[in-house]
Amino acid sequence: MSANPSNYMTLTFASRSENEGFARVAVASFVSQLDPTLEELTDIKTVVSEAVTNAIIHGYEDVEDGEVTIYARIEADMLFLSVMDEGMGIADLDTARQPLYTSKPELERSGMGFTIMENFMDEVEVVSQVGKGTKISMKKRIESKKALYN
Amino acid sequence: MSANPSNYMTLTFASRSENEGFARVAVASFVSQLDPTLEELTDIKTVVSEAVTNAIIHGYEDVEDGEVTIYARIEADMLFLSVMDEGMGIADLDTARQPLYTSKPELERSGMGFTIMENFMDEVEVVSQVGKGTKISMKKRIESKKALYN
Amino acid sequence: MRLDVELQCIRRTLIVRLKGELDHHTADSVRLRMEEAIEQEDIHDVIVSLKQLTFMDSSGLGVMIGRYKQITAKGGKMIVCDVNPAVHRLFEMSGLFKIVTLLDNEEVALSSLGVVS
Amino acid sequence: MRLDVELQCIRRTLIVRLKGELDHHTADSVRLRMEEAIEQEDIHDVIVSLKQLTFMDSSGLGVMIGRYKQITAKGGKMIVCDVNPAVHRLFEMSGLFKIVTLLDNEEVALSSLGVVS
Ligand SMILES: Nc1ncnc2c1ncn2[C@@H]1O[C@H](COP(=O)(O)OP(=O)(O)O)[C@@H](O)[C@H]1O
Ligand SMILES: Nc1ncnc2c1ncn2[C@@H]1O[C@H](COP(=O)(O)OP(=O)(O)O)[C@@H](O)[C@H]1O
Repeated sequence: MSANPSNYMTLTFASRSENEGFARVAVASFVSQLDPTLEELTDIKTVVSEAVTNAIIHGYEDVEDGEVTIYARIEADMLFLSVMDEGMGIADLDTARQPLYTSKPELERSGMGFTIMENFMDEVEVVSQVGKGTKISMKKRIESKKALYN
Repeated sequence: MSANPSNYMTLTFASRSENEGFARVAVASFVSQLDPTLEELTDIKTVVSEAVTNAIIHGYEDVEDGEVTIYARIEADMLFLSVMDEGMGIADLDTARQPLYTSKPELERSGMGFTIMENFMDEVEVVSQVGKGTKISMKKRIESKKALYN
Repeated sequence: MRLDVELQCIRRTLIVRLKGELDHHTADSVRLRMEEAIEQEDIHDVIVSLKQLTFMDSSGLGVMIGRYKQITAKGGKMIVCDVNPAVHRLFEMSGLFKIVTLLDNEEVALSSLGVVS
Repeated sequence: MRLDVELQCIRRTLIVRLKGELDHHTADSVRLRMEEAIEQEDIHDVIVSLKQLTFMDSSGLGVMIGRYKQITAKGGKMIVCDVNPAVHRLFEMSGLFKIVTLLDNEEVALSSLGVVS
């Protein structure tokens, strides 16, 4: 039942908001083989939700024919997670990553997406090119519940 | 909340048995936007489990560096589901699809995988090439719970 | 993934109970339902109960901030209650807990507003 | 995805309670635990309780058929109880319900074997 090194999955889906919940569940189910705590699992679901939502509303501006790709890999107790879109990209990354900054206040965005990703993951790297798309690559060490009880 | 026509997802993962449960959960979560009954959801989970297990133990003979791909598409109330591997393929499809036939009795296989897929789905098509791999394509109409209550 | 919104008025206080998952996909319907209810002339304060909320992300924060602005523009207050630890962390991270009052449960929230239920 | 196997012996009857998901991934451990227990000289019959089984596929059928053969080779019986509708359909489809006795619950199964618990 224990996780051997290097299991992975790639998930691609239409840029539709009804897939946000599905994406969270899929990643959480994949990560559950690391036996994460409930808090870790919630963190990961939240991070997936933030990145996928951003791809859908910012990357593709709510047009449903785009594609969002999630890549997840487990190596020992490390989770590597990326979320990619081929949408409009981000011109100014420094501004975008600032807490409370949002380019869409009219949609009642809170501007907290990147801040949440940075708080819940150990590392967050953003690569983006205007007109080409955005890739968020993240890492998180999972403190297995097993370690607590054994 | 209702499912517009043509939402889809593609899921690729390592041919490891610990991914069987994950694959079931991911597909079930995707399909849940059609608001299936519990029985329909269980049928679909079972079918995913059968096809993915076959890819892993027959297609790749339990070698973990293969890849299994699931493609799911929703069009109105129809679910289109395929499970693919690039494993050893099936030489004699007619024999393989017979109830209780298994090429691996020593692993206590029941030989019921294909029969279950055929029973739980409306259509099952198998395309396989020895040395190239196998693709199972299935269809199922989901009788939405909504239809029952509205 | 679904979200149910339950609305109840007690005197001039609107109680909103959110049940399910609050994300970008469900945020719109929550916003619309709450917006409309808060617009009612006799509504002065809002209590949002998150007791049965199973998931929330920053899209949910956006809805909360939006409703906070709406009710304070009317001179009212917004109280959020039954906040689970995960949602609590989001409130802290965004600074929302500094402007919105967080209380244990509906009863405490109601009596803090001077409403006897 | 996990599966727990609980074993209990009452007289010469082995009770096996499966909890969780029985698929190809978990089948091996179930097979090994049951095989070993059935091999014990004083075990004559087996009752398998599926009350807390949340998922089963044809890999589970394989394990059941294997254990059925093992216990009948010893001259014993296998009874499966608390079978949910989904698993029941699998048993029907495979013809397993013709050879394995399906009963409502452990109590009924025990008394059908003449064991008073
Ligand atoms: N995938 C993306 N594609 C294009 N722009 C993005 C993407 N992700 C984030 N952004 C930009 O970064 C800004 C900040 O993102 P975030 O912190 O998640 O806040 P919010 O989503 O609430 O606006 C967004 O407003 C948007 O301008
Ligand atoms: N993906 C696959 N790749 C290669 N062979 C397969 C595949 N799926 C099924 N088979 C062949 O078809 C047979 C019947 O499959 P199935 O009905 O699922 O029974 P079982 O898995 O219990 O053997 C298998 O024993 C195997 O020989």
